[in-house]
Amino acid sequence: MSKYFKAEITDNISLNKHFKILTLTPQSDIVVPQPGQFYMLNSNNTYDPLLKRPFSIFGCKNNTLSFLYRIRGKGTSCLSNLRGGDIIEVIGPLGNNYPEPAGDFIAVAGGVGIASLLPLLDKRKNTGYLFYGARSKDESVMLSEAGALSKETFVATDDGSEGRKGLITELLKGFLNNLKSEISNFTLPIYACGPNPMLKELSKIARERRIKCYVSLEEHMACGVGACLGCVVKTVSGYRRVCKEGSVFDSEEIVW
Amino acid sequence: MSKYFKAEITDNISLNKHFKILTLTPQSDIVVPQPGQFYMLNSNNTYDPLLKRPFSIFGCKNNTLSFLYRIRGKGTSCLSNLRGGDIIEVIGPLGNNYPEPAGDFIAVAGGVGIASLLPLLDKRKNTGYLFYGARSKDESVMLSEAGALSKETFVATDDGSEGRKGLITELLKGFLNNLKSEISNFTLPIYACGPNPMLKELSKIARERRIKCYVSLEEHMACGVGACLGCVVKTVSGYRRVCKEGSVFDSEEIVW
Amino acid sequence: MVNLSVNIAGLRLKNPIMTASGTFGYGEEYSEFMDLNRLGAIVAKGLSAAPRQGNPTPRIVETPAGMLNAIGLQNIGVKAFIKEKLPFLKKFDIPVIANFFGDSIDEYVKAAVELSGADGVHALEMNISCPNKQAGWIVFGTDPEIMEQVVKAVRKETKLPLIVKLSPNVTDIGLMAKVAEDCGADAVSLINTITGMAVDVKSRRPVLANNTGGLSGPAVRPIAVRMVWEASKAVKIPVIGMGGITTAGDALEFLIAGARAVAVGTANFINPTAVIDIIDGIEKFLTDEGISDINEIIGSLKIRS
Amino acid sequence: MVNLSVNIAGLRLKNPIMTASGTFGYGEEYSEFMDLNRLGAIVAKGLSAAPRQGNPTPRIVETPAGMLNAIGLQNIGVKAFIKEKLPFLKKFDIPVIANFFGDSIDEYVKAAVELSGADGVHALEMNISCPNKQAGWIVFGTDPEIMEQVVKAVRKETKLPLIVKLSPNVTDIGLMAKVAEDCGADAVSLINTITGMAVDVKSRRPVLANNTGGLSGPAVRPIAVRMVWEASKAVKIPVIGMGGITTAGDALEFLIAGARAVAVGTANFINPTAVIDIIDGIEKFLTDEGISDINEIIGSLKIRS
Ligand SMILES: Cc1cc2nc3c(=O)[nH]c(=O)nc-3n(C[C@H](O)[C@H](O)[C@H](O)COP(=O)(O)OP(=O)(O)OC[C@H]3O[C@@H](n4cnc5c(N)ncnc54)[C@H](O)[C@@H]3O)c2cc1C
Ligand SMILES: Cc1cc2nc3c(=O)[nH]c(=O)nc-3n(C[C@H](O)[C@H](O)[C@H](O)COP(=O)(O)OP(=O)(O)OC[C@H]3O[C@@H](n4cnc5c(N)ncnc54)[C@H](O)[C@@H]3O)c2cc1C
Ligand SMILES: Cc1cc2nc3c(=O)[nH]c(=O)nc-3n(C[C@H](O)[C@H](O)[C@H](O)COP(=O)(O)O)c2cc1C
Ligand SMILES: Cc1cc2nc3c(=O)[nH]c(=O)nc-3n(C[C@H](O)[C@H](O)[C@H](O)COP(=O)(O)O)c2cc1C
Ligand code: FES
Ligand code: FES
Repeated sequence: MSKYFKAEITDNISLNKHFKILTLTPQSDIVVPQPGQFYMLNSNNTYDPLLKRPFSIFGCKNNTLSFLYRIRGKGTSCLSNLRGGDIIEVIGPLGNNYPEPAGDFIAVAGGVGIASLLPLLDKRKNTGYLFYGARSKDESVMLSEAGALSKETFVATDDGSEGRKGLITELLKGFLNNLKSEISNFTLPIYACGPNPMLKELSKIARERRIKCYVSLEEHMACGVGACLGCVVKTVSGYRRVCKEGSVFDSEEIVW
Repeated sequence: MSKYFKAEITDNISLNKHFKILTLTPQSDIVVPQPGQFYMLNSNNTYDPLLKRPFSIFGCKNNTLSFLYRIRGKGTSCLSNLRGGDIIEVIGPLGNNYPEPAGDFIAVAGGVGIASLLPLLDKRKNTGYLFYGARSKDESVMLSEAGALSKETFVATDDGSEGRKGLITELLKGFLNNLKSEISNFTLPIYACGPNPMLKELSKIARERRIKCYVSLEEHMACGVGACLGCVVKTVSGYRRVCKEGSVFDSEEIVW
Repeated sequence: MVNLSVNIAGLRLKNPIMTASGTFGYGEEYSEFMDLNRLGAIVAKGLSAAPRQGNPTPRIVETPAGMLNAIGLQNIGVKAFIKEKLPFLKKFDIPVIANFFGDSIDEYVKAAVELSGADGVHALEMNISCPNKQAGWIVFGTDPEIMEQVVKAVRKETKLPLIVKLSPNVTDIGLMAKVAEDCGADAVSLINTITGMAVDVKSRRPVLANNTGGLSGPAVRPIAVRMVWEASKAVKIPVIGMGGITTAGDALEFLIAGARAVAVGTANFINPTAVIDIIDGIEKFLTDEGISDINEIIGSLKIRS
Repeated sequence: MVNLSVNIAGLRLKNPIMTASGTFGYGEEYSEFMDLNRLGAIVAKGLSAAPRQGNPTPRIVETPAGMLNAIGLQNIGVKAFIKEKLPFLKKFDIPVIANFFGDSIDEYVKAAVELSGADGVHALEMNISCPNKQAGWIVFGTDPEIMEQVVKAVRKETKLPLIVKLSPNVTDIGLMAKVAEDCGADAVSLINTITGMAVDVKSRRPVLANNTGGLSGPAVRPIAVRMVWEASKAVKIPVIGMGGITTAGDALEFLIAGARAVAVGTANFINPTAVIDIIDGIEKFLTDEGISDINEIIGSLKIRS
């Protein structure tokens, strides 16, 4: 069940040059989102940009919704110009959600992918091992907040300015290799959101170790509700809509 | 001589539901505008709205430019959303200007046409007879400010909520009929800005009495600099560009 | 009370607002946002006799006030549509128009025949903006002769109201509308998307995996209004207008220019209740203007001379 | 240092950025905003043998990310151009391309001959998006045969480089480009505006006094890029691309798709220094990408298969 509603911007705070958190207050009743779901947001009321943009639910408290976003192109630039009191139109929550972990789990966030995973870490406090990879210290936003919700936190950055230098998937491999054998497979599933190459590598790691791995995918979207067929991903059973059958998929289903 | 420059919004104040005053600070040297000239302003940095919109110079003080505008459609709505600190792009000053009156003069403003005439009243303080017509009290904005700069002020509104009920051109006719004969023709020229039917009526009044009459015309504009030929008006010597040969024309030149 | 109902090709529509094929899924997708019973008609995603998997991604890219799509006509096929999707649509009291296509005349006929036999399909819309594999991949709808063949072939095999959906990628849209009429179409609809391309300058590759795509959205509206006007002057059968309709005002432009009904496409993506807002907006406009029947508006354009 | 210069039809351009006819006046209008010497070439407002007064107003209306214009080809006529405008343009060290048109073959030839005799005109651009009064007002550029007649007639009478400016209102732009090439054109330029219409719903009249107008601006860019790509595949002569170019990135899309030069039109209205910003932006792009010659970019599109 998803809705189309208007919402008033509560605030739009800069974390640094590239990242902001948008908080909004819906002007009508909403459906409570689950971790992994997303919303389509517009950033102004003109025809340019034309389409809404998808953003993962980052927080839902006291009848406000918040989104953590990175300024990339036209749409997110316009979004970053919104100010308290502005009204925008929102569709959501959309898509499926992360299947609830039965016990402890691994969360692998690549950059702004943390936006999608933090609600899961929050819901299952102190049961998630957080692996957070980013380009640099600057780009590992919300690290301490996410870390505080996690059982243990591992960080890697491309330039070594935060945590280990290198790929987060390498850190994860080390961790998995050191795991006691009784923890395995379904008892410690992976939940991941981030750039495609990272997800692809995770799917390999998971397959080799027969670990369940859920990935949240990104595709360009027009409608967000399953109508346009614009956002498909190739799966073992043909093209599937990221906005409808996803964005969370079992990594085994994806034709990488 | 006109320029293309960026300017920072200083403020954007509402006079009432329909009218606002936008003040901006150019970020580079400007050319000082003359009463009757105009600027092309954009209202956001996207392709919608696409074209800049023309606005008469309303004030130029302490290196700021101000514009009095009425919220009409898309462009002016966007303009009304601008806030202090926003940057916009501006072309101007453009067009010709009101020829400077030799002595006393008559200024006839229809509604927001006051924006164009107030700088003239200001420049030639207490030498202008102001005739101000508007739909209602609400719409006769800046009346007291303009009145304070004028020798005498006459007001008419459609609904009689301010000044006389009726057309401002009727008030003007009465005034002219009562004028002592020594004041006439070139000694008391008319300067007018407002809706076309008003200007047409003024041109008749002026012709009958052999008074010089200068009208500032409006046409839809794309470029504002004379390049597109979009904004022409029919004159006795063919089509002329409102943005270049105008916007101020001798009413005798216009084919009404 | 204002009358909004119009007749098209033997169908009575509650109001002249339909959904554009491919932008409203099979109806289900938007049913949680509105009561589908309010629509004038529903036009479903384009169907082929056999299922199609469509193009790789990227399939869509935004352009100024528009978007390019190259979905590649992904669909579940006529049989699955009838079995899996039609039962849902039959629950509503509105005409269901099945949009279909093929890459050969045989494929067109096959799809049309199967759809005509299905209970709950009230009319057919034939998308002729597809390449003909038997004629060097020339798009059916861009060559009057090839178009004639396929429309005639389909017309012979179905008794359902037949709407021919014209391609805008032609020199003379009036001529194409006339060909459709002469071949027995009950209505024409237009415009389908206009072929376009976007280039990624860094990689120097087309953005879309399919190289080119179809332009839709507000950007195309002035072209669409002009073509609807030309087509409605050229034929006596009803014209269904579309292309960039986003507001009630946009829809009215098409109706005034000669469309007896209109379809809303890309706007659904931006506003999932766009069709409802447009219906309400048209009703309000007519009330405000003191017009009691939508049919007074249709084709009422006063040309300037 | 990056090489930006390109050769078109025997002209050497400092850089591939020109102005689009009708959007840059006769050069003077924008000369206070920039040094015209920086331009690749200047294309002046379309000229006819005799002066034309053009259409009544409204002549322009904004549309989503675009505009419709129906100026009606108002111009001072070839003779006045040569006498009053050319002396100003001759002061600059850039090729001056005179755009011209007619409503009969004779008119075209007359304008071409007079312009060819003028010192300071370096090339001719022939606008064939005009109706032919001798052939039932069919637009020259939408019928291959009528187009052939007029291009051949002009070609015979001028030795100046001849650019044929194609109409986008056709089914097959590649074919039209080929016809121009076969008739002896030295280059083709495209796209001219796309015919469109806007309706004022209150008065139920077309917004433009001319009923229809030509659509330009960012809205048309995807269509223009596609057509430039198709045309450049169809001919060996250089293609000059235009339609919605507003940024250096837009210009690069056209160059990559196959245009050897590009023209900036509607963007001038929004940003009077658009051409300069685009030239600078292209130079920066090439520098950043480590490309030393613009010619490496031209036609470098890697089609996806
Ligand atoms: C389900 C889902 C959830 C998302 N959640 C978040 C989030 O919580 N925070 C966040 O910052 N971003 C998130 N994204 C990505 C976000 O949607 C894009 O960054 C945004 O659409 C870019 O818009 P733009 O207009 O600024 O960029 P554009 O100008 O459209 O493009 C700029 C760059 O971004 C890329 N891009 C554009 N759209 C997408 C897209 N949908 N997916 C991937 N790349 C894209 C383009 O290819 C281009 O390289 C999510 C995407 C999806 C599909
Ligand atoms: C030289 C000149 C000086 C002007 N000075 C002022 C001024 O100081 N203050 C002010 O409030 N307005 C002024 N105007 C009018 C102003 O430009 C228009 O109100 C504005 O462009 C409307 O833009 P919009 O996008 O809000 O309206 P649109 O959505 O474009 O149109 C809304 C309505 O405004 C009309 N309109 C649009 N553009 C123009 C235009 N250029 N001229 C006349 N009507 C138009 C339309 O026909 C329509 O009825 C001036 C116009 C000109 C030509
Ligand atoms: C994503 C998408 C998919 C489409 N699929 C189809 C289709 O399957 N069959 C068809 O006839 N038209 C299809 N169209 C064209 C639309 O029905 C419509 O003709 C066009 O988009 C113009 O209307 P609009 O500007 O309101 O979107 C599609 C359009 C879009 C944007
Ligand atoms: C106001 C205006 C006037 C134009 N006049 C001419 C003209 O006289 N001759 C011509 O060949 N093209 C003319 N054009 C077409 C442009 O040269 C150009 O082909 C078209 O606008 C597409 O480019 P753009 O989208 O960058 O504007 C005109 C365009 C506009 C907007
Ligand atoms: S975005 Fe339209 S189907 Fe997913
Ligand atoms: S607005 Fe372009 S010539 Fe006046």
